[in-house]
Amino acid sequence: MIQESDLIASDILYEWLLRRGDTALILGHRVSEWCGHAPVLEEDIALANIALDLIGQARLWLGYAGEVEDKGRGENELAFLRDAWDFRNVLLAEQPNGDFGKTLMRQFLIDAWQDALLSALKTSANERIAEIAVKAGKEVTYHLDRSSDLVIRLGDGTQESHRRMQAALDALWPYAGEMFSADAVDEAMAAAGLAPNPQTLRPGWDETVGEVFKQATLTQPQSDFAHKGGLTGRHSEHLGHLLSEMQFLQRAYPGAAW
Amino acid sequence: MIQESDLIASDILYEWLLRRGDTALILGHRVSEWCGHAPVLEEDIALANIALDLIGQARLWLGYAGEVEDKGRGENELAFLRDAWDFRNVLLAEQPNGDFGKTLMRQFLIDAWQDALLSALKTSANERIAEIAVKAGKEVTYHLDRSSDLVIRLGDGTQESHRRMQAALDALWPYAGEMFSADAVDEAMAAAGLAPNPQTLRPGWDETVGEVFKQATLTQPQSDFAHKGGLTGRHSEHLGHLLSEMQFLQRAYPGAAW
Amino acid sequence: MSEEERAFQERIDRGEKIEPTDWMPEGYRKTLIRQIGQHAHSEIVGQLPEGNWITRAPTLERKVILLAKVQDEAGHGLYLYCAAETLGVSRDELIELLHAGKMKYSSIFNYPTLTWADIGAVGWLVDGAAIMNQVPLQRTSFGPYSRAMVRICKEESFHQRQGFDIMMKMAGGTPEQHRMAQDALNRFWYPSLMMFGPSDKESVHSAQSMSWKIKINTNDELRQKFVDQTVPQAEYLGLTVPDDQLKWNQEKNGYDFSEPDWSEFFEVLKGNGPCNKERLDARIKAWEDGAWVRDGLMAHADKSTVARTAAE
Amino acid sequence: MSEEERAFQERIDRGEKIEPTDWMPEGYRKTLIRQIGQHAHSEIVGQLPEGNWITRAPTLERKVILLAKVQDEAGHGLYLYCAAETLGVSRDELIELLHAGKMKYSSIFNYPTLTWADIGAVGWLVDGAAIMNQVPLQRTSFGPYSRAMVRICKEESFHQRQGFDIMMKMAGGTPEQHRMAQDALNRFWYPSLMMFGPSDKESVHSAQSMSWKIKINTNDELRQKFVDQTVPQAEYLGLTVPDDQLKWNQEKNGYDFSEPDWSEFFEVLKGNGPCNKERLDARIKAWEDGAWVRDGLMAHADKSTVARTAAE
Repeated sequence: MIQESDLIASDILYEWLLRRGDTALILGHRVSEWCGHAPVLEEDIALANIALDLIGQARLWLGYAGEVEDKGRGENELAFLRDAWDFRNVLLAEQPNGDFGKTLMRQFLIDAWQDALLSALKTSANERIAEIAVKAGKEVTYHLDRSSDLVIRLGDGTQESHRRMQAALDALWPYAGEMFSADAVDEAMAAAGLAPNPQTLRPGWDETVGEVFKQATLTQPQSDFAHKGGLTGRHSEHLGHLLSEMQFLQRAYPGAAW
Repeated sequence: MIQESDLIASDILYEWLLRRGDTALILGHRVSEWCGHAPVLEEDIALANIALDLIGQARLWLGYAGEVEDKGRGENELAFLRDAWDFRNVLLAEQPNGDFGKTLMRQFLIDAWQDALLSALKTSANERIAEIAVKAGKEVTYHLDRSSDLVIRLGDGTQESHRRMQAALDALWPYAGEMFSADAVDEAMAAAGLAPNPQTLRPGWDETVGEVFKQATLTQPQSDFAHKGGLTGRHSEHLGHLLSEMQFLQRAYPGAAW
Repeated sequence: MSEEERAFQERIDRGEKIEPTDWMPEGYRKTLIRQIGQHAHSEIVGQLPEGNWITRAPTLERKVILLAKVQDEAGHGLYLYCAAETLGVSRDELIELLHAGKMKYSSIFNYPTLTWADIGAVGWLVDGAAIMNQVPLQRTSFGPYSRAMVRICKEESFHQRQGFDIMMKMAGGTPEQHRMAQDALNRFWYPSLMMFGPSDKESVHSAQSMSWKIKINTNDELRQKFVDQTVPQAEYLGLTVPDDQLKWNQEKNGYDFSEPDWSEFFEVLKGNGPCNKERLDARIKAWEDGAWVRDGLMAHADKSTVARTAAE
Repeated sequence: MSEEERAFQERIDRGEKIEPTDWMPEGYRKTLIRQIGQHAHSEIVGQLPEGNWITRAPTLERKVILLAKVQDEAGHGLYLYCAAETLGVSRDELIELLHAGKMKYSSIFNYPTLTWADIGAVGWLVDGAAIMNQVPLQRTSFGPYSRAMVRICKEESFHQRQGFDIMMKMAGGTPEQHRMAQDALNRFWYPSLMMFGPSDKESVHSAQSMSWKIKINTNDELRQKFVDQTVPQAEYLGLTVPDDQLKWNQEKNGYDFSEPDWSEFFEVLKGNGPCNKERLDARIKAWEDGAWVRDGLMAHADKSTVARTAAE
């Protein structure tokens, strides 16, 4: 069996795992904020389910990250005892829910990316990564089916639903590019055969979302401008507020077991 | 000079001081949430000013409470390191801002009460209380002038502004009664000549707000029902969320000086 | 009693299930719609007090468990609305009645969840009381309701165990955690007792409902059973039930206990609970904010039908 | 140049103040409206990044100081809108131009405040740069603008000291606090240098504005002055200015330093800064949500006028 330590420095792997875990965690947290407030009961169920899947995935990635870091931190220490600048989620994940259309569009853009990423990770030379990718991949494929379907139905629904979906797309598009940006961490992971270079995922993603937008009668923005920083810890103002809530109990009662 | 310790048990005085300090702190916090989002620039200024006054008052009350408690806790330990159940503010203070009308109505109902209370406290047998009451009283009298004036102008403005002010009054009225409830703490304070029994403030308050509502063409709700619990630490669900934000830095970086 | 009514009662007495297409008295239908609808509404509104702590769950595992629980509850709401729909009332009609204040949901959800221990107490006490009410309803006479109850009870008892597990951690944790656990018990004890409703002596509908097997046990029977089951659990947790009068009564082989303050119960029912307005406002806001989504989905479905028809 | 224009320029050259009722060239008026309006908008939008930390200020004293500062800034906005109004444009017109994207505010406020140290850095660097710009403007040729600047500069220098005080606490605090302080300097250094605008060589309006004394110093002069003032302060704090090229130049008696990335400047100006959309959306939302308040106050004022007139 190949040890990941043979393939890559542990700090690079750790950093990369945080990007996976934090993105799942923060997006899952945002989705969970909907609890009890969805537009229709079926969506209450679906949103709870997606949040549950995502936080489940976060546990796998962060648990592994903690092992790789090897400083005795587990999923909970990583989730609840880091401040914003140590989080490595993409900015898109932390964007506020807005209306249901914005939440849905955020989910769709990320689902399509996660689906491509996890699909590639199934053949990672790192067994743990491949294992997690198989498990998470099944869930995310379902998420993508659902979000594609809803984007199409609401994009091509009433004038009002079309308007809201287009507004959501326009507002979130500048946050899509970060998902495909590559830095030294990504390049090292790719070189070691542990993960795809994110840039290689873009053409497939473009095709997936392009096809959905067409069916949804939505106009894909032309701008290439992309907000960046989340993957290296430079976040929007939103993340700090999210964390102050998420981390309250662990911060206020240090050392307690729950 | 009479020592307050001659007049009353320190735990009762402490409890009573927390009620003053926490109400000012939590209301001030709520008002400060408006920063940069007021309907008109003059109100941005006024709201910042009111928040500033209230938090200033909280510092005086909580600072004194810390001395009375005599466990080495100052204003910051009391503000930032107690959880919700140890807060003693009236429930009205922690109610969410809602629209400007709701914020204004909450302020008016509390201003009219604080004004009466502080006015009575100027003659407290406890010098510190009397001193604080003199200083805070001036500020609160100005707050009451402003909020009365605005309630009248918006109550008797457009149909829409009238509707919103009436809705605010109807929603908040059930939280007014708590300000005049009296328990053993209040009775002990009153018996010692340190503070009025809150019940005695009601008739004057009724007159003040009744006159303003008349001029504002607002209908005062008839119900006597009053939500209670804030003064004894049984709060609404809102306070915990407020504190998770307010206390974040002190919780996340224990022991740091700022 | 008419011939039909007599035959209907005999079917029930024989333990047969009534199905939606069977003849049934109007009162039976109405009572069931009210009861199932209120139960469905309770599942939906019940998401809110728990949702209040999802974003603050103290560990990722607890967060996942709570999400799964809330998801189950929304699912229960769905089964129950479906069961009600078989009686000729739509989900939207029921929701509109809820929003108009013309239908109730369980008053327990008008109490706030103030600490993490409350999430434990809701599972342990509130779900515990709910199960006590629901287990007998698996044998209720109306088929769809009975079948929904079978599924629901299985999941609810799982939730109750999870709630008790939280209470164990909290009661046996740090002094602050123990204090939270005791505080939660103090606040939820009497409201949980109220969940069984006032003494049957006060209730006019009970006799009819019992003969229809819409109601199986009396409120007082169930309340006694709940107390008898819960007090030893509280003792096991090292928590004190907030009732000075609580005492084992050897003779009746059960506990003597204080009645809840029924004036509080009626106040909450009237709308004066700590969270009535917030809960209903939150649901109405969700419904209104979501109108464009429901309209959009409907419009798309219509377009698709037209497209399919044209293609045929 | 017409006779009037010549006389106008001579008044300015003599150091006389131009008052609102005096004759002035259209270009002078327009440039001033743009400049004062943008300055006013900056004060208003500038509340938002600081407001982001008011609810999380780490001590009550810090919270009070920050509230007072933000209140001052709203006050500055008020003076400046008043100064602009003397030129024949209303506050509401200016605000509408802002909301329509037809007027700018200082790009620095399109950067987020991510830690408490950012509040220090905003005071130290952003207010520091603003003062550097504003002190000479106390001598600007337009009377109302000049007088507004006198009041504003006094308060701003107070704010800058408070910001520096926060930085001292942070830089000299725990390792995490020091890290926050360094991180804040890293993020705010170049955006602060950008506050002086691109090199004057690039700027077409500069020469005219300088002869009108609407602009007193060149952008490069002020930037150099800011760097020379700030670098020793950073050293005093034990923080590292994020510029490898930074070096004392004995010959010019000032620092050599790297230019900011002007492509970033123009991107932010175009709307692609980290917070452009959020800042403008927040202001538009405040304005729209507040429409009923402004309408209500107006309606009441009208009623009162009618009532007074009738009573006379």
